[in-house]
Amino acid sequence: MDMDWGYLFEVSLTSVMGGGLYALAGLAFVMVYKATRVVNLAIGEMLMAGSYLFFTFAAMWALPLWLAIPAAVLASGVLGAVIERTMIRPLLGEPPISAFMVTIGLGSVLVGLVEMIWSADQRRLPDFLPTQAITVGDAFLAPKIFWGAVIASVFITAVLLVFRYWRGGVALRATASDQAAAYAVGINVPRVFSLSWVVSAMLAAVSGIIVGSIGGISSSMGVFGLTVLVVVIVGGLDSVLGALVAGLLVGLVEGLAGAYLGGEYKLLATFIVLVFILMVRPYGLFGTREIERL
Amino acid sequence: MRIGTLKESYVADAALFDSRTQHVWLAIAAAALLLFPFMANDYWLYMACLVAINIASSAGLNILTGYTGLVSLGQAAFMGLGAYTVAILQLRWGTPLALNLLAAGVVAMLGGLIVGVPSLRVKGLYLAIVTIAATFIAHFLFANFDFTGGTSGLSMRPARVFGTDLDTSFRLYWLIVPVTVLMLLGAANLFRTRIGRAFIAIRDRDISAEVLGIALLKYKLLSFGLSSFYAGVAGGLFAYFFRVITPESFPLSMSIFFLAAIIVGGMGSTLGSILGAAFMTMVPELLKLVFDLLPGGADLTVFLAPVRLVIFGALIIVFLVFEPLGLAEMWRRTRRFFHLWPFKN
Amino acid sequence: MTQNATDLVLEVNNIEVVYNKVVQALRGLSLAVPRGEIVALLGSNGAGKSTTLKAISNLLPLEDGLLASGHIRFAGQDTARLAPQQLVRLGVSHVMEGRHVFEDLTVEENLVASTYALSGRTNAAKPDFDLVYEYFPRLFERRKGLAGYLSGGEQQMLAIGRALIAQPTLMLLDEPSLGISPKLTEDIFAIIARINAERATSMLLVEQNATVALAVAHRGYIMEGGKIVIDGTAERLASDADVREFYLGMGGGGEARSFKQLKHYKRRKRWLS
Amino acid sequence: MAIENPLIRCENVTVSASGKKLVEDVTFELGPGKFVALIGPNGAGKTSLFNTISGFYRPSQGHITFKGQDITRIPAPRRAKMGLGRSFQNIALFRGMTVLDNIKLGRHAHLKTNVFDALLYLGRARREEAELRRDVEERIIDFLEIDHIRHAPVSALSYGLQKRVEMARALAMQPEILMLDEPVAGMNREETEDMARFILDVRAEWGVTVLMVEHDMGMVMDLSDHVVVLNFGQVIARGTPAQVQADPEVARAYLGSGNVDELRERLRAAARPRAEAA
Amino acid sequence: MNQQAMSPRRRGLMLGAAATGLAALTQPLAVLAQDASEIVIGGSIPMTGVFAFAGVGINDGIQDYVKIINDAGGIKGRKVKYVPEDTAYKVDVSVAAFKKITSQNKVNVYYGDSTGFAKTINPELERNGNILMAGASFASELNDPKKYPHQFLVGPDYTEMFGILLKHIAKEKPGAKVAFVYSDSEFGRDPIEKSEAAAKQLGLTVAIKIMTAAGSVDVSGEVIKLRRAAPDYTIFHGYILAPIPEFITQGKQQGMKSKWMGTFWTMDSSTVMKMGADGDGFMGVMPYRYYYDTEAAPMLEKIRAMRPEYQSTAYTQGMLAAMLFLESVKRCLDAGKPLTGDAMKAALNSLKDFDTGGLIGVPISIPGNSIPVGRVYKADMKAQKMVPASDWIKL
Repeated sequence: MDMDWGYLFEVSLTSVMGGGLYALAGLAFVMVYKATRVVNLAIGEMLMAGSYLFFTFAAMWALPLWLAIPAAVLASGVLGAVIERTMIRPLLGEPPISAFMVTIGLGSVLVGLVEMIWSADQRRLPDFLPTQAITVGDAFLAPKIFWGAVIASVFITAVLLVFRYWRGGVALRATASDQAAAYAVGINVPRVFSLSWVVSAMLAAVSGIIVGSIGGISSSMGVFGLTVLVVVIVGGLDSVLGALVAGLLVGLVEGLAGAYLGGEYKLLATFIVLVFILMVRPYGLFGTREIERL
Repeated sequence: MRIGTLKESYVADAALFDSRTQHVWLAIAAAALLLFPFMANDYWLYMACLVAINIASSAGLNILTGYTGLVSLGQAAFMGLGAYTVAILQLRWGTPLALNLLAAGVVAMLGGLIVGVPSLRVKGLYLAIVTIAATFIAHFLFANFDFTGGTSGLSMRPARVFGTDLDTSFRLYWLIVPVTVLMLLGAANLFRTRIGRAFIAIRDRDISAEVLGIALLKYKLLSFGLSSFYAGVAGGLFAYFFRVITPESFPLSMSIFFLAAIIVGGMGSTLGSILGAAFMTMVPELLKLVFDLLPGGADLTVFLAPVRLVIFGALIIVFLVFEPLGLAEMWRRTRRFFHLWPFKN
Repeated sequence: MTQNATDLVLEVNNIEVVYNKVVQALRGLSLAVPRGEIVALLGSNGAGKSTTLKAISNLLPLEDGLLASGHIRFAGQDTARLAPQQLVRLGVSHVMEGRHVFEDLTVEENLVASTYALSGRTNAAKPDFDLVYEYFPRLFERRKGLAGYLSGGEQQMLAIGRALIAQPTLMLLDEPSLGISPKLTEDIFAIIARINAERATSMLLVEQNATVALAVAHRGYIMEGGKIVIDGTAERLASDADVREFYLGMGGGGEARSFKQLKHYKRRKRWLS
Repeated sequence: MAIENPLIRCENVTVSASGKKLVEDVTFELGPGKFVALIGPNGAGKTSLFNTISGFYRPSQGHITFKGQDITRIPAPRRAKMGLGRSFQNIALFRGMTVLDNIKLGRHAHLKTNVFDALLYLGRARREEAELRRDVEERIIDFLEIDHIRHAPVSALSYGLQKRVEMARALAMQPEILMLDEPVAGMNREETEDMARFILDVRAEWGVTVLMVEHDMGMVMDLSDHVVVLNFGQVIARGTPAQVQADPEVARAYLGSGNVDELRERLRAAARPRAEAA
Repeated sequence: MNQQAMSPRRRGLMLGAAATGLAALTQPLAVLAQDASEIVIGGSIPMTGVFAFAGVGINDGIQDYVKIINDAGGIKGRKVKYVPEDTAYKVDVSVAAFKKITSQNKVNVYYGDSTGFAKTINPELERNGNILMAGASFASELNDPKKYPHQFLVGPDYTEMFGILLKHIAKEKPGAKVAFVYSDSEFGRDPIEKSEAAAKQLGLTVAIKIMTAAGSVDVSGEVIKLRRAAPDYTIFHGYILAPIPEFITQGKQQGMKSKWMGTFWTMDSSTVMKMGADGDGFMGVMPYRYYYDTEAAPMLEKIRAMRPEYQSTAYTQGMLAAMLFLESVKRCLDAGKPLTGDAMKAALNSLKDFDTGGLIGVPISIPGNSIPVGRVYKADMKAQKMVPASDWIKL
């Protein structure tokens, strides 16, 4: 078979760009995991909640975009705080499996609430991304994908910078590194836990708004979270770098599988990559190995 | 924790049901199970069969997740393996029911072993995600092979036992409930022996267990195998029960359902599997009843599905936060209370 | 050495600590730290020294421990209801056993993290990184490097430096010599002595190396089985033969009769068949 | 001091983890029927050595032999079956089980029930369980005087009792060598005395060889025949309790080196000038 | 027996208690048993869940038609009773609803909500023998009177829908290149294989078939594929809305000239209007008339009189189902036949050039299990309406 290099390039470009969204959502996930060791299976549903909040502000209340987006992100932050306070905090000190299963319940609750408030119908978000087609050489790049990737990278960079230079970021990383020591140097660790959930929910909301503006929103868009899970596992649950690299990688794998094998192979391909990587590196590409003790 | 029972041998002390009262209750329960089909209408029989199938599968998941501590979100996939095995055997070769069910268990078990292989290297939550992967890979296989009937799945003839077609809930009841009862008995027995103890040891601290002589990989695989065997048989019953199976019959949400059932019922408890699966299966029906009783119920119907989702999730959360030992523990507490009430003994 | 209540930075009064609701680690321990002094807390492993420090800094709940009874007063204030970070902000800094530096953070970020100890403190000076670097010039050289890559001795310096940022009134030091070569141990203890002398920081020092601990301390306590068994000035303890016996189990002391002479008493009963 | 037929022998064993040597070039032997104590300050590598012998760590160098057989590459579960029984420093009982089940678990490697037996609970499983129950009840539970708590969940027991249950479990392993990791740590005097008596009785009645890590020096010196002292992962002394007690190297490891008064002068001198300047 | 009796005592207890309780529950319900002369329409209706948008309409449609009939005195004096249960579009819940409704009523006709349900319940229907069923599914598989003797489809099956579209294409642009874009689901894959053959027969080329993961949101990779195939027509199937608008938008941005088409469940006016400006000109097959259709149609006028606001095509579907149900019942009663499944199905198949009151634009006949008729409509975004783009096409 003749290799159509142009096609390969075009598909790869698009899928890597699309992977940027996985990276952003993966970052939201890692944020919580690093600080609180909670595997948030409801990450997809938190994305969904963010996009519905945006839908409410922008489409139902007709707020201008510059107001609707921050409002949705802030409201999501509040949601994150509420979740942390009511469901995660009570399980402090319980085995991590408990919190993991609580997030399964959380996912269901969020979907139920969305359907109650906004119904299960599919909806479209107001278009706010530029629609001018982007071309790179001969390759077309869907403007939404391009701008989505741009926004994702801006946010990823911003988050990384903030957590490098802001004192709260240092506190968060310190807590992630050594919880007992964080207490001992005077960091209010429970507040850091809250903070991590708030930031994570806000990042999830940003990704949700972009994802929703690309493909519309519905109560089943939490499925996106499954791919995010694959991303963070492949990258290593506690690694920010891992989430970024794996986000792009999984995006690429998915795109190539879809292009050369067919749509039904997309999820399959990512899961096979996941299983393969875990067999070789049980803690993901960049994850920290947990040391076992007797 | 019973008061005033005297045991005369270790065997008696190790029996599952040891006191006279227990035997009386047992007889009543057996009678109830036997009489139920003659009293209930088709709807309740249908629900009873569904509950029994879900109990069988939950009991399997409880072995793996509740007792051995390996969280699995792949139970639906293993049920699917069992269901497809039964359907294919029946449609292609017309093999008898008992053989089909056994094969369903074995095929699912093999699937479970494959998923279990990474369990020595891949730990805890990483492993849980691998089981999600299994669900999707199984779905892909079901949907893309000719002999599985692709996306439209397979339609079966009713099971045939001694010349009778098991084509009504009433008749299926006499297949499904006894099989479930036997499986529960097996599960209860398991935890009276070294195998069950080894599972619990792995759950509580797997590294120390190894030093005590428990080969981790072997027992983790055994647990995966047993759990998926249960799922496979339950899936086989499912196939005979619905007689139409499609790839979409076994979604991830079904695996989540079983996980929720054992959380709500009680992890690491056979009673928990029973209570949890029964309760979670009945919740939607109970909710409908409640909605019907509410004033203006008809207008609220649009909220039924979301409310169901919210309640489903909330049950998981509430039980984990407030009653991590589940309904089984609540039941034990009640029993203790009544056992001493109104007098001691 | 005169002691009246106001001179005591820390008073620990008859405390009992239980882990996991069953393991009793401390059984009625009492001790006191006079203002500006270094007090050494010595004892064999498992005697409860680290537990004592965690009880004081309220870090017990992290390990499922509980202060079951007794009182701890810091600067006259009962600390039972304070969260760990509140206690740090009041001026109690705990340098934990095993150093516990933030390995994924740079040296400087470790110090930045510690500035949280100054939050909400009204009379606090600005965080003084230079002070830390002056005590530990090696940390300055490596301030941009990840703490995880420091040597054991450097990590110990960082742990102490991090506590210094908090401008503590009382420092709790848990085994600063653990896993560190004798030469480096002496250097670190010299700095501990300097900090105490220059900044009048009171210290409660848990140490297994009795020699170096008693050399730097003003007073000392020796504990066994969750309570204090001997106390006195450092000089007196250093010359006390009991201390040595204590560590090496030389026997002959009061209650230590031989286990082999304990009475055997065994019940026999009939068995079910 | 080579022993003719050592029950266990560690030969130049070195254990490393993440680039650090936990145990370095340790050689020691343990004759049948002996009582050997392994001591040393915190972090000296005692528990690491224990873990290496029971198969949890694999040595990077050296060999371990048990009854003349090289077990360096044999996985932990098989070592348990061969007769290495142990207790753990931090109680490693299974909190979700009763005392009885915990003890029964110790026998795991010696039982033969397979899955099918287990599911049916007829024949072999039933017989084996009854036999095990009898043995555990009549020999171990009775011996350690814990019959009153046999149906209690271990999480409800006091620390001293939990330690005793752990010892019972180690005994249920039918060990030839009983490895006890800090059997009396955190116990009060009375509990310590009880435990010491049990250890002595076990040795006397069952003829088991004992290897013990313990910090209670009184107990170590009183009970053991032979003491091995570790520091920084290396053996710094060995011999009878009396020899070890008299060894200046041991004293240095425990108490630190040098003269306290000299050291104090040096430390104060280091602090003084700056203090005055400040 | 002993073995069994020894079995989980607790379980027995539970179920025993439940059994007594439940038996008590069933009693009052049994008392509600209907008056023998009633005609009962049972329904497993997806009033909630992902298919709720259709279920609510279907429910209203059936309800309204039952009201119309009852207001006119019922069928030969017998009142019609409609007993719906919500299913959330889940097969096991649907079956439970069926069991519940049939054990509490003597059901004559039944509305089912999904292909899965239709297939699952089929043996039960045959065993029962007294129920005629139709539903929301247009699966080609169900269009087989031998396998599904007591069921029918309230319109063309999915393959027939494709057939209608392809016929239209062949007429409009002979030899055109067609692309099929469909979801990886039973619904999506249903007509593809057969329609590919049908396209060939009509002289059309199937340029590309693209299957997308169910629920996928990012389709940019697929759009690239589609653009390279450069089809004249792209038919979407197996979706409600997403990701169709995204396909169209990105396709247009990349300069595609294809016409875009959909099948029944995409074609409700309100759904198409959600596509926004890029959806202008979107076409698709529709077996019914739209609510706002102006051609003469007495039923549409009745509907508009009862419900002044827009009613979805799902509503029409529900109403038509009820109409055909009751017409079959009426014909049986007229002929003095018992209301068995066979008799009602035969009565249904006896419909020749039956006038649906304008719900379908032409008189219909139901020779088998489906109504193979439809029309191509086109979105006019300015008017916010679907307008006819072809005549009624019969297969």
